[in-house]
Amino acid sequence: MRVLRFVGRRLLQLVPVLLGVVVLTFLLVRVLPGDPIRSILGPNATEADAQAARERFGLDQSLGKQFLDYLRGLVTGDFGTSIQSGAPVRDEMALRIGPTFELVVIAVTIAVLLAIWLGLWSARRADRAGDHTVRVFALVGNSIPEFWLGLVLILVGYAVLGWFPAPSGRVDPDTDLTPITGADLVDAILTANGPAFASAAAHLVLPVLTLVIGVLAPLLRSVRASALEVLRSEAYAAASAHGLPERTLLRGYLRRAALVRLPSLAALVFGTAIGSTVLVEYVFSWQGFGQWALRGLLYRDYPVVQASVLVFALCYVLVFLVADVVHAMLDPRVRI
Amino acid sequence: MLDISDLSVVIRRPGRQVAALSNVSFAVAPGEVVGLVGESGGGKSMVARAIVGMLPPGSRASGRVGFDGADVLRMDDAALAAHRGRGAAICFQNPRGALSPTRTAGRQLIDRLVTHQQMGAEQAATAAKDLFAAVGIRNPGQRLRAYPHELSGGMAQRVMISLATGCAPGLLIADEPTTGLDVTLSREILRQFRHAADTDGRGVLLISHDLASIAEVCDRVVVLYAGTVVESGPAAKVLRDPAHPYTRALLRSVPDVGGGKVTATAGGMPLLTDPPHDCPFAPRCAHATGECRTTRPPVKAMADGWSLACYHPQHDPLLCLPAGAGEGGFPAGAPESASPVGRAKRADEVVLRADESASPVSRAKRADEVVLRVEDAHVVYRSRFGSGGHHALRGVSLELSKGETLGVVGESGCGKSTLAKLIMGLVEPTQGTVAVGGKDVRRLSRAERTRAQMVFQDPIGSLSPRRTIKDSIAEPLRAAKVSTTQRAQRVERALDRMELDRSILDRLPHELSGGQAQRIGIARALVGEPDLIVFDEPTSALDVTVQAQILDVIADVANDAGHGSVFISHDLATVRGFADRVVVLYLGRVVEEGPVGEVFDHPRHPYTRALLGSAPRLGGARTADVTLVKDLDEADAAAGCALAARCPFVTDACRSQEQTLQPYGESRAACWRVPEIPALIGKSATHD
Amino acid sequence: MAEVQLAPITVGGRDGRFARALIVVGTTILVVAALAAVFAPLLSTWGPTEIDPSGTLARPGGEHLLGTDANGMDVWSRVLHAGRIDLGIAVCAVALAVVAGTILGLLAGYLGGWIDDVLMRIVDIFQAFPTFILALAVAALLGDGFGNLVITIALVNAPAYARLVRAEVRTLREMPYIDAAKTSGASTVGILWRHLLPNSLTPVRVIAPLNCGWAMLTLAGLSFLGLGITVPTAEWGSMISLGTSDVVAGRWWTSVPPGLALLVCVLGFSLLGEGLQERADARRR
Amino acid sequence: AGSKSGPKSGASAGPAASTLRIAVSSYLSSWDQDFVGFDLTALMMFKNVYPYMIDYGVTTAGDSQILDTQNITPTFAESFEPDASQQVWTLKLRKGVKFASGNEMKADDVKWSKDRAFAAAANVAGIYRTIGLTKPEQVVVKDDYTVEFHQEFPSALTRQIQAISLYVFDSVEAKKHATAADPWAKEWFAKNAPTGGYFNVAKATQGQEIELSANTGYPGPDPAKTPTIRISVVPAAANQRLQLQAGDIDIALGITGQDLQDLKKADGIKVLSAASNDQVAIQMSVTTAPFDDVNVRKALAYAVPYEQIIKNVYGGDARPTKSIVPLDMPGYSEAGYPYTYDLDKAKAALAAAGKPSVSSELVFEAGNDEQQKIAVQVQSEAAKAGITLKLAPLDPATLGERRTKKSIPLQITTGQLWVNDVEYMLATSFVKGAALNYSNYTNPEIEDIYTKSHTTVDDAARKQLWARVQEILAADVPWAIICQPNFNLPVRENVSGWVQPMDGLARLRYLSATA
Ligand SMILES: Nc1ncnc2c1ncn2[C@@H]1O[C@H](COP(=O)(O)OP(=O)(O)OP(=O)(O)O)[C@@H](O)[C@H]1O
Ligand SMILES: Nc1ncnc2c1ncn2[C@@H]1O[C@H](COP(=O)(O)OP(=O)(O)OP(=O)(O)O)[C@@H](O)[C@H]1O
Ligand SMILES: [Mg+2]
Ligand SMILES: [Mg+2]
Repeated sequence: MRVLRFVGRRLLQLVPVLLGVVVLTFLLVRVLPGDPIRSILGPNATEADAQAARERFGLDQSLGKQFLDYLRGLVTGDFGTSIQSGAPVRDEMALRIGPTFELVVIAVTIAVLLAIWLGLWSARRADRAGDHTVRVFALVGNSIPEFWLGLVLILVGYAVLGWFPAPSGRVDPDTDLTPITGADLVDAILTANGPAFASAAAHLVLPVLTLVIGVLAPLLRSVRASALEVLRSEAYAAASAHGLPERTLLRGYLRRAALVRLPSLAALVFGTAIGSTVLVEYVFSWQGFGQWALRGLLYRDYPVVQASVLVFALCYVLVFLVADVVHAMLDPRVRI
Repeated sequence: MLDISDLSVVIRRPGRQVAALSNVSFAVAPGEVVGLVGESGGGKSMVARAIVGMLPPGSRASGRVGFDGADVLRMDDAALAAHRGRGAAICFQNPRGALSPTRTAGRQLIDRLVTHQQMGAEQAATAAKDLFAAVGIRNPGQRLRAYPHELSGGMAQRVMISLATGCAPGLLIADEPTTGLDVTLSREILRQFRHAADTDGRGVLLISHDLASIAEVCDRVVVLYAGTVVESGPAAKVLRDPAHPYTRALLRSVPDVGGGKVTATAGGMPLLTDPPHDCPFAPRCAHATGECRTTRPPVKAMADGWSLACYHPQHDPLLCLPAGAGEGGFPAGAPESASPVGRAKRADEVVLRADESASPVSRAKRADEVVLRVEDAHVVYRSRFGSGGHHALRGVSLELSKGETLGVVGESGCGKSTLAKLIMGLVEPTQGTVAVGGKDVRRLSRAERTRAQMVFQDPIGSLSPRRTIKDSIAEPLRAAKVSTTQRAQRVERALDRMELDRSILDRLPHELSGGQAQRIGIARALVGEPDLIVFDEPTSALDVTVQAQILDVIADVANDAGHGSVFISHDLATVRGFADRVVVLYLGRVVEEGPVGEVFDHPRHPYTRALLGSAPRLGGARTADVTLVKDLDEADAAAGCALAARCPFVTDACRSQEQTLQPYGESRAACWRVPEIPALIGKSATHD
Repeated sequence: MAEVQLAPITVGGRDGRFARALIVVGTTILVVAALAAVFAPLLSTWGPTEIDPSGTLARPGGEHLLGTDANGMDVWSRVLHAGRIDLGIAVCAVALAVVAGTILGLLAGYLGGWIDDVLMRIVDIFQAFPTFILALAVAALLGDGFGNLVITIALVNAPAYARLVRAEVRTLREMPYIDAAKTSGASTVGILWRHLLPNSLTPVRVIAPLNCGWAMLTLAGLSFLGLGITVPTAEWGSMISLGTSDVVAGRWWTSVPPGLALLVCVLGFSLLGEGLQERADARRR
Repeated sequence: AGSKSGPKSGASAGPAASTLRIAVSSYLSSWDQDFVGFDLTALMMFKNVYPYMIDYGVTTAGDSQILDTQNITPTFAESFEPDASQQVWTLKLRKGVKFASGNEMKADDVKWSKDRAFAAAANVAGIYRTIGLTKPEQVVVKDDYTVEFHQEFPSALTRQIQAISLYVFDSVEAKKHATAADPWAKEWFAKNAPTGGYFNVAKATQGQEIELSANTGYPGPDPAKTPTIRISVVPAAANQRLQLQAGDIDIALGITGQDLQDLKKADGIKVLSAASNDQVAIQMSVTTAPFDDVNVRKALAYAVPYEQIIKNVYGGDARPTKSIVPLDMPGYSEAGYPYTYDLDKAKAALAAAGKPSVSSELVFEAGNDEQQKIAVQVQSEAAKAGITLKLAPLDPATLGERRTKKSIPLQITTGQLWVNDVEYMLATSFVKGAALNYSNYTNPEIEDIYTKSHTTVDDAARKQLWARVQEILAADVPWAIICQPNFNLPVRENVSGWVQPMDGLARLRYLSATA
């Protein structure tokens, strides 16, 4: 119940933030130089043609009217029509969010699990060679630009070793996967399509690896530091002074206590990972949300930019909300 | 059972080395309670750690920690695992910190039961409930599911004890189990240990910095100083007729509710890098001779297992012990030593000199100059979300004149600090008024604010970590727009008064000891020559001997006729020394008020009686004529008398009627049953 | 008397020797990189944007230590000169973010109430905004170039500092020394400037180096998307992206050297940050 | 090699492969050719999935086959001929042409499609203006298989313009999705193609892959040779290259520059090469300082390192050109562009302009590697002549806006003329108000010649006019013309039948591969 109240309160707090994002984006795209209409008209179009096109997209209205229309649309779940493709933004977005979300969720989940495992391992061997090695490797991974790392992984994993499928698309089209959510693994499960699942998984390996390598270090550092803090805490000393066995210590006294700070960091990492998918998507021909948003921005496809920023922001704040709830579940001291 | 002989521990870290223990020897037998006392850093915890084989990294230990025939220092991992918990189990110093924050108290206890008593899960759960009940936790079933942060300090300490006893150890080690607890509670907790020794036949090692508080329960006492055992022997002997000058100094530093005189011993405990080759106490010792400074006195065994390491054992009786101690009850009439005139300082042990200007005459109350007037003040701490809040003060009225010192006492959480903040204008009264120097504190200008100054409980924490000492002291002058040169002069004058070296001016707070930092805090309060100084538990974070030194300084400052003082403490004894009047707070209300001698010697309110009764008294039994039931945090104060939930004399009238202060003799108390209470006490005594 | 060497029971640190090593190695890397950037003109014979008329993609060796890139420019010289831009932008951006974030955080944390609410919601808005959209917006509104990338990256990072400082201030303002300052008649500005600011910067000092490394990666990412520094100015990210397909063709020298330079500098910042963090953690314990 | 099954390299001859794989750099933005934006990928797809009534023929140039823009023949149409006045053109449809839906193509489909184009007031409507088609009423249905186009004036360009504009949608199918609010079924078109061209869209996975299958309902000449073509989106050129080398794709449409030179040497891959009419130029705005001074324009023309660009940017795979009129265009004259890389002359020209140094921004398309490299080379040399250039890559929206505002002093343009004729060139690029006249160039004599050319049909007379045009342009230098890069396409060795499209839009129907 308390959790629900907390979530409710936080959701209320999100309203001004999202509204701010909406207003800011709306103004920003319109302040930016660049004409959204010209690129759909062809070179021979006259000013009258341009005006007609503007009318079609309601861009001839006053800013206030445009904004109200946009808001009214948002309330009914209508994000407008893409200027570039003429399709409803909602439909396009639905196809794009799934894959990117799947990629990031899988990558961050793996990174978090790996960080927990390695972090605890490392902390229990603090200041020994293994600990140092793990940390330095994580730092090196964290220092490589993702797009470069992705390319190197493709070169090695696809071109040289031939272990992974060609970096084009997210699933082999021959598997006839019916898109439902857009997240290929999920769709494959929903439609009980075994080959599609295998193919989607194979396509996921390298991009996930790229992201995991990129974000592991901060998570690892956090887990290790917290674990060390716990290991050196009086509470842990008390437990081991009372002769509790190793397994009990690890499970009951170290693990959960060491993870309390992880959720908010994981949320932050999730946020940056979503941001950096735009690069990874490019390298792996992923055609996800980031590429879609970037293209929308480059062509000043107002509805697309507005929708994508809003969704980015929504993801971001929701992930933080989830992190706070998880934090509260992990740490009984947190009052929510 | 436990037999430590010649244990030395040196901790080596790059760049520093600490000789934490040097040739420590003592033993604990089953069923025996041994007290290990000494000041902070004396090595008490180190002994405890050595017993469970958990010395800090980088330690080198020599000697022997014999436990049931085996040597803990030489145990292999398997033997250690069996020894820890089952052999010896520690109750840690800071119970909140020593309980794992993310596991319920019950799970933690069950873990121990399962490990050491080979219980199954269900059996452990019932056993856990019983154990909780055994240490005095009410509603154990519910508390088993509580997380440590949901427990009060006293409750956490009880849980800690249950965890240690849950291991069913041969030896129970309690590291400072009562530090930070209320007097009423400490007594109760200490009884738990005596109980463990008496009923279960466990050996108990009770560690404390405070001799007085453990005096009552120990069979034998070991006194540690700078990692060496200076004196050990039967509790009665060591506490009543200590022979080692350090033990004596320690005992004299403890304020006593009976009005026993506090005598400060100059200096602080040295931090040894190597095992000492001389007497470590020699630099502070009044009786030290050349011999003490060159060779380390050997441990001399005396009668009844009494032994001490001193070339010059003292045998004259401790001056500060009040005459009536030991017979029970309070001495009639204020002892002579409580009056300022009687507080003569012994030249050999006293560092602080009184300010020349302070004379007894100037302490006379000048009613015409009221510096502080609090009228019916209420403070409610609003919670950020939701409704309600914490009603920390509920209608407090005070008045203070120039030259007067007002003592404020009460348990932890009763609103003492809130009162201090209220006076300083740091919290807004939700109702009522506070006037300093005749002006509402909320309407004071920056310069006028400095007319009231405060000395804080946390001496180091109240100094800005990144500003030099000079800066900190000068802060009030800066607000009062004093010129730079004048500022420097006045800062130095204040510093001189605190007997501190000028070299300290350019240091940062973390480079100071607690005692030094508190002197700086007092200097800061004094520098602007304020009309009012509020001391909020200025000594409770300090070591015993340092506490005595600071109390001396404060007594001196309070004597000053230039300003009024409010002295806040949870410990009645510290107030007795220099307050003119005393106010007893309970749950945000004044329950008793009156001249200091009157309140202490003829307490009227049941709460005051209970408080005085549970205060630790050296060398004598306490007069527990009133015992409160339940912990403070379990008491609710909805309507009626605040104490109703805990008062043994409660009636329905108490529960329904708000109590107001009524004059009884020279003092006033908020209890309608005051006249009947002596009789009621007699009745309950006969029932026992 | 036998001396017993005890195995540490609680996990032992050798008192941050590794932390010190991290700090030393990190600092050394950064100092060397900074020196290389500063003295780049002395260390290279070609200008960073000078085109070798004899052709493009020359192999390393001979006149060009690391060969030439697809534009016929000397890779060695460009790698060195790029340090000026990359390190410069990263450090300036983080400095700006620290200043802006700290001011916001101080005000929000100390003043509390609705000011706090409003400021933090603004911070939320900026934090929730995707990086590259902010970058493009700033570039499009202010023009591209060094200063604007600094502003962009600062804008992306400032919210984190604002939060950090705010959280710190909210604990610090409950400290007794703040009460002490108030009772000593200090003004609000005095408390913010003299007491809260110096003390709230402790975590910032630890995070800032890590953040510098991250800023360099962001800059590289922006360049890869074509939103960073305009060609032909030497900048590691754009050099890498110009040379990505060369790697596939076996012409490693166009993108591996800038990639390594970037990696090493980011690693330098990471090592320094990790070391500082470890030291701070050790202090906290 | 990739782990996936797919056409593998190896066998040099064998049965025809049923599937051909092509990599492109981006997914098409929409299937709607009228109302919204389209990119190169989209235009290429349109060419292959929508029935175009007439199209270019094929001719041989050297050892490659190219589209012959001079020879426009009916494909889905039976015939497309003018009446004597050259003002009314009659389109006769082939009978039995089937759309993907199975509906037969009728005159009503043509009418509906053209009405839709007029309604969109965008691309086709814009082009139709040049041949005097401005209103839907000018398209008249005569019977089920006959449609007439009534132009406002006769034009020599009609065939050329119609070749790129006369596509037909399956109106029966499309109208099912029309609503009162959306009479032209715009929303449906965005995601669905009412196709009936050489290929139909078998499956389209948004953003990733399009599978085309040959349209068996096409009764005309040259039907598609390969039953299935898969077009996958691979944005990174390096990836396309790796996949081509691994045999996971047969044709890579997004590879440029040095990669092409490398692939010429790679095993199992051939690079098809053909001369193109792609022009690379720097347009100088004659109305914006400092390029409003002809001497400054000359200075830049002398400062451009032509040879070096051909070498460094195109790996030598480009033809230097000596006129603003493209090579291979009827009327091309060597005397049309007398400027060569000569820094001394550049400085002299600047001096003649009375300015020792000038500065300007040089605009090019962001993300276009080739243009970026050219800009870098030009910047470096121009600096030596005293012309300081600030490189300004612009995203499509900003570029579009600034081009409409005509506010770009200097920009790199690449592209080809869809109609291989100087009149068309003048119309689009050098007369007042022309859409591609980013130089804001006007010259009264050129305007005269342009007007005269409408009615000049005699070849020799036209040639004469064109010679004069080139003289004028040589003197005014509105453009620094850099070169005409060759068209290069890396394909697997088993791919055959490629016809080099002079408009840059691949005609997939000619392609086949041996398995
Ligand atoms: N982990 C450690 N590393 C280095 N020195 C230590 C460590 N723990 C304790 N010491 C030192 O050993 C000495 C004895 O410390 P110990 O904790 O036993 O004192 P104590 O008597 O328990 O004091 P307190 O009353 O403050 O708990 C002190 O000088 C302390 O500085
Ligand atoms: N800022 C605050 N917000 C809410 N409640 C508070 C706040 N400060 C104090 N309280 C509550 O008010 C009550 C009185 O607190 P106060 O600090 O005045 O007690 P105290 O007598 O000084 O106790 P101690 O001896 O522990 O210092 C306590 O119950 C405390 O929990
Ligand atoms: Mg201790
Ligand atoms: Mg307090």
